[in-house]
Amino acid sequence: MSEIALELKHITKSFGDVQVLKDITLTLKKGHTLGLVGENGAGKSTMMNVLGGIYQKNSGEIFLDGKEYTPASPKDAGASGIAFVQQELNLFTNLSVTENLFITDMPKNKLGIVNRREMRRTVEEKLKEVGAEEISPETIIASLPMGQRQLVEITKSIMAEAKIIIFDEPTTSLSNTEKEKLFGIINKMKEQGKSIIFISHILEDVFTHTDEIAVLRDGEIISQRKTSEADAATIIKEMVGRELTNIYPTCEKTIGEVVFETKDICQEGRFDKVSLSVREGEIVGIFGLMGAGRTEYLRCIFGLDPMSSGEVIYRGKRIQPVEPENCIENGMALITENRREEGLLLPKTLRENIVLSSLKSHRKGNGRFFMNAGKERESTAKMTEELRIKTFDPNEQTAGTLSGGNQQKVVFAKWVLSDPRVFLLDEPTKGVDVGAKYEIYTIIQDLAKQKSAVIMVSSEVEELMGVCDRILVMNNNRFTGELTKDEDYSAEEIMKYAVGGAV
Amino acid sequence: MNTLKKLKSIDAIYWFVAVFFIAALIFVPGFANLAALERLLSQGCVLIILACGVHLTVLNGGVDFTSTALLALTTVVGGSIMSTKGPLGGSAGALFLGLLVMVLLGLGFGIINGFSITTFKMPSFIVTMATQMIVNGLAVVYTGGASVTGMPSAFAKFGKGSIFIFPYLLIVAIGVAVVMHVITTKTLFGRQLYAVGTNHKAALISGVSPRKTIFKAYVLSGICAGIAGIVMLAYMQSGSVNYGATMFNDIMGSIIVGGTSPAGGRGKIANTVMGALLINMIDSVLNILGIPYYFITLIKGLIILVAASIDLIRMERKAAR
Amino acid sequence: MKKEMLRKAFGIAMASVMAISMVGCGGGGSSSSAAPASEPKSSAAPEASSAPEEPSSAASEASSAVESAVSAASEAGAEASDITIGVSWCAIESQMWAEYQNTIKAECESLGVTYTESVAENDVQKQNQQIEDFISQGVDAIIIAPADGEAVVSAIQECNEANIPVIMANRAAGEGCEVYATISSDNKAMVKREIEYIVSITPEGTKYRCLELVGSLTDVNAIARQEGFEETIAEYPDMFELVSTVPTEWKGDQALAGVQNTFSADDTVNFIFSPSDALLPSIISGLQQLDKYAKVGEDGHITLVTFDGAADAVDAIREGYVDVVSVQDATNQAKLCVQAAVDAAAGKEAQDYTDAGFEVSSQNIESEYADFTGY
Amino acid sequence: MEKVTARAGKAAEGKRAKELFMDYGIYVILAAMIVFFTVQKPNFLTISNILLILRTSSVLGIACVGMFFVLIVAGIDISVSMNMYISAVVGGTLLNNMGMPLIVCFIASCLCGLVIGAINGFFVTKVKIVPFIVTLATYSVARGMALFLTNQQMMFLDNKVMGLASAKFLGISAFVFIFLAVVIIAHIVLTCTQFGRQLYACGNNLQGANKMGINGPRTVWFAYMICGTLCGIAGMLSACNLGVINPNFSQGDEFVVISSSIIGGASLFGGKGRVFPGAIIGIVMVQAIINGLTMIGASAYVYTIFRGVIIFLAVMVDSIKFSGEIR
Repeated sequence: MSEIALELKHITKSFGDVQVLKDITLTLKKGHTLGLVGENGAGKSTMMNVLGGIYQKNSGEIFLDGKEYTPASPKDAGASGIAFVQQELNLFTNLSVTENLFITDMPKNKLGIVNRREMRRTVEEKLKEVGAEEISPETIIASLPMGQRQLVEITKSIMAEAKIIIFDEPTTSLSNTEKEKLFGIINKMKEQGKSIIFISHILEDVFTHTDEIAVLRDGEIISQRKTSEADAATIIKEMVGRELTNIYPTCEKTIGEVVFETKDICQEGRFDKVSLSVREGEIVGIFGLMGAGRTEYLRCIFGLDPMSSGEVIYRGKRIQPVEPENCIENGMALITENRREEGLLLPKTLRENIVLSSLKSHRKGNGRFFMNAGKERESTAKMTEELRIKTFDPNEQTAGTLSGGNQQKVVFAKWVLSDPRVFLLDEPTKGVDVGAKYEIYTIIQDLAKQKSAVIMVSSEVEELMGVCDRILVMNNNRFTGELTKDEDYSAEEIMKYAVGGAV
Repeated sequence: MNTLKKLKSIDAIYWFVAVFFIAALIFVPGFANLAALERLLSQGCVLIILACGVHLTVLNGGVDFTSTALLALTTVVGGSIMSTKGPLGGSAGALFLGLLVMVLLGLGFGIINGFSITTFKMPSFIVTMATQMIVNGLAVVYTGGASVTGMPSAFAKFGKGSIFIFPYLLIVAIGVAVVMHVITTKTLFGRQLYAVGTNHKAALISGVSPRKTIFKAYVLSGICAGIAGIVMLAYMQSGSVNYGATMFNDIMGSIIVGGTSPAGGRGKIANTVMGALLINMIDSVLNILGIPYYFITLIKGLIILVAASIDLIRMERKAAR
Repeated sequence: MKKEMLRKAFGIAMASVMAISMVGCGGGGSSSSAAPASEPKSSAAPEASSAPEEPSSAASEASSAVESAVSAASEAGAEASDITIGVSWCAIESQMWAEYQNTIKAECESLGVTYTESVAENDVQKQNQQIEDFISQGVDAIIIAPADGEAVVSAIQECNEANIPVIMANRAAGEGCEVYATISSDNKAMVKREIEYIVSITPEGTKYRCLELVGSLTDVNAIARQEGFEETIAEYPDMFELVSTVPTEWKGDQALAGVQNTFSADDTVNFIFSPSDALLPSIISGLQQLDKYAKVGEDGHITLVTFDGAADAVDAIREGYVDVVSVQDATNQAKLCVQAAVDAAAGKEAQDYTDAGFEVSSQNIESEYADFTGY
Repeated sequence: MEKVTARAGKAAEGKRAKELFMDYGIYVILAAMIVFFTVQKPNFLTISNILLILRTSSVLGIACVGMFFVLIVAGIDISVSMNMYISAVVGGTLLNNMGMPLIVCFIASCLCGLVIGAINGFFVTKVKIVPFIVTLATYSVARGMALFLTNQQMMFLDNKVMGLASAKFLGISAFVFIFLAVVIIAHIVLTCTQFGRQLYACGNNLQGANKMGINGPRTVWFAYMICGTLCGIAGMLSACNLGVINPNFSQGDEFVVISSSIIGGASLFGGKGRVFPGAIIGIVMVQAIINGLTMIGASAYVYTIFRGVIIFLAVMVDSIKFSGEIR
């Protein structure tokens, strides 16, 4: 059983002058699950891309089933039996499930005409295997919810008859039930003798579902050991290179009166009279499974998605119209879960990013038109220092060159600078490494300390319990439960509400 | 060391212009005299102004085909108002009314473009293509195809006069360019424009309204077309529906050669002005050398390709660092 | 890494290609003045110039003027060899202009004059720039075939300032500038006379239902021909009825579609007016597809009236398919232009010349214009 | 609770009606146009006239099909018109100067178009310049080359091309059959082959496609080459149709082709559009406007305005349909 499926020996890879992979040596046994953990920027994605044939390694050797393996293209990797389930789904939203699954090798006749019937049959079979028989093979991906899309992605790896399947952060966009389903499938695959590499930020998952754990830091494999012999504290220590004593910061603050309310929010086909209120200095968490409507609720009250009726009120004053520009003018801020696409101007400098939402207050004197460049630089310097953003020069460095955690800090800096009183945070620590997470929690606590009202959406129950003063649970586009910090925080309770309270 | 670094950081377009200019001075007979330079400068004015306007729309990832058609429409409408043969007999009032109407026409169609693009979320490519047809059609209907002549003498003086070798028209063009430069680099709108051009969604979520910003860009482009119409009318002393017929490629050429990213979010007005001067100089020099026009067309096409390739390579190197 | 290298190398290659092409063109440009362009149809030129002598008095005068000019030029041969003439073309899009161009080139060569040209693709502004560039270039005389006579005035004014004589070819300039000589034909008047000629040869009681094709609506010359046609047929309401007016932008495919669409709407159309011979091949193709391309006198013949006098039009007349063409004597005009330019450079008196043109029809081609082949 | 569902049901119904209108909005405009022209001139809606419209549409229709390929991969090709010009010139030269049979000339035209398309594809996929700029540049280059080859003169084609231009089968022009054949083949390629589906995939998410093992750059490159080849055919067909190649041959047709494709349902943002019936409807609509205006004897001055307005309206309806998306 301890036969080796995949072996990496002293792999190096550099881009220009930057050496991303210094020395990767790793073994994966047949029928085993290997958990791969590491901070963002440790080199996980690069390593996977080398395995997947997207990048070519500079030196070192890879052995697949004892044979040397040098993939020149993703197609090579697929042919050799390596499949990927990516963090960002690689599905084509304009094509059907079947077409997505067969996109690189459709069965066809001599004229090149595709045999749709055969494809359909295979897909139905495979979907059943994954337990996703509710998905019709002819559905266009765009009309599927996220969780089902992930299932399609997994089906794809089954289709390839892969021997090695690499899951790269597969659970980030999944609800807990979907997660459980996923792990069920992973176990099933393992039983079939497939080997699995499981990359995740969520240590809990890694501990419960893997046979071995490898830690990657700064392009090197720090350790590889049996899961049964590992403990969380050591792993975290190896990941960050230092020990974390307290994951969640605490601070003294006073919670005041209700300052922010959303009343009877309705959205066609989704929300029907959903209300919420937050006090001054309070951090309210919203928990919900995938598709419960948490993200949608934030986007709705911020005016990003249409709102058919309802009121958004800050300090007794109704915000109208509910449009991003107006909401911001009235002291609201939204940090979306997708910072690269919705949070940052990647090719622009940190300065341009940081002053973006407070451009109007950086105008010259009382003028309407002209910008005060000096003031912009001043504010930027102040924010980079306050939030400890690592940069060589905020006026020169572009946001795209920062690591995930630092990028998220830039997004925070942008909003902290515009001094809003109501923060809407959607998965503020998504894709952020452990060290940076801590700093982001500190920033959130600081905001509350300075009498802001904070609403924070997260998929990690633990995180919410650690940070929030109150947790609201959402299910099927409604709030189904409410818990406060001092009384009754328990993960089980929260989960009960999240699945509809009918347990 | 420091000066070398500084020299290196100067955008490529300045080198192109300088090298080409010096080479032309040395090698092209008839180029190196003041009268010729003055002519060269006055030829470039319209292109500079139009390119500045379209530059704004390119900055947010769009394009404005309407501007060349607007150029023609404003010259015939404005020309017919201020003409000595017109109903107002070329009086001073007529002159000012004409100028006003030209700018307002540009503004009007800028508003139509901006409104359709932002309200109906129509692709700018198609919207401005359609309005270009409409504007062109209107110009033809207005004049019946004939050209408009008889500009008042004051306007003629404005069109032909110069200070040393700098024509008044160039001063107008530089004025427009400076205003646009200030707008893009020093104002709130400028920041918003670059932000929207770089990342539409992030700008929206950060409280910068892409709708308002894009709308303003097209309105400004329209106004630029109106001003370009005035300069054209002054330069040619007649209005014609034919103006700008083959100009669009030169406009895009100026912008691209100036290093502006056609995907939006990056590009400087000053470089676009340099690009316009370069394109204009290429035209002139090759004409003077007696090179057939189809080779000029061909060369200009190649230059766009080369400039865009060089720009991409530079950007990539910068990103790799 | 490898990719980047490749791309870099490519950039360099492109730049060098550009440079080479520029150098190559430079050489080509200056040599083109010496060597005559290898033009297949240039052999037709001398015949064409001699042909119109007999019938048209204006033409005979003109050609005698040419003869005297040629003799004068040969006297001033030594002088002429130092002269450079710049020719600014509106566009070379019909055979008429091609003939014009070839004749001027040939004439310049025979007189030992240096020829240089620019083509404005019918863009008025571009033409002005190109004329200005001629001034910079320091040519001795400029021949302008304007896209728009009015709009070219400001450029001519600059020529005046620079003391470079300007000769207008084919079309007159607007007011407000000094032109050394104008060798023109009046488009509107020619069309008028052409239609009147048709009236004169048409038996009483014939009814023409007309399709009028219009050149580009942004081209003043197309407009002049359109006006000439429409005004004249309005004088003969009993004979002509305008069924449809189709804009073509001087493009063949639009002319063809226009012909087919019109016949689809109204099968009784029996008269097509084409503003230029350039559109004729497309019109003929359209008629052939409709099975309506019949000879004069045959059943179902569509009366075809056209303008310019290109070889294919004249051939079609000879074969009996086309009825009338109004001929501008491009060959003669071109020769006169060159002569005027040489005279101007030598400081001689100028003479304006209006080419009245003449009509060649299926009725007179065998008798009066038996030798005429067009260009 | 019941009330809520009832209301939701009604709302959904209203939404469906609106969606229905938006989905078929383009057909509504087309129908309105047909009714308008037919009322003005009953001849408009006759079989022979419809066939005529199809025939006039066929040349640019073929280029339209090519444009669909490029639009599907989220590209654009401005150079189509000059590609047609230079391909026609190459084909015509072989025909006139070497007396090659027509079929050889067509192959030469295709090859010429293919080369231009390949150049476009190279710069778009390998040098990664925005397609709009690349093709704008090749537009100039191709035009310059073509004018050089023709010495800026008209090029008369040998008379044998007239045979093709007036060839008919079952009373329908051969051009229509060629056009329909191209549409059908393109439709099959796009919907029933792996390559076709990969084109849509690349238009939807090029980076994703690369990761999945689709050779994205090559696929996109192929799209440009197909577009170029079809433009080559279109150019030569047009030349045969006209019997002559003027220096202004097909100038400005890039706008007609692009706008027809957009009207026909392709999107400038890629991944969308069906050649059948989209390409046919798009180009037929544009040609029907010209046909209709000619038939009702409209003033020559209104042509461009009318065309501009219709394109504007058609795209507006299409855009409102997708106005939920931020783009």
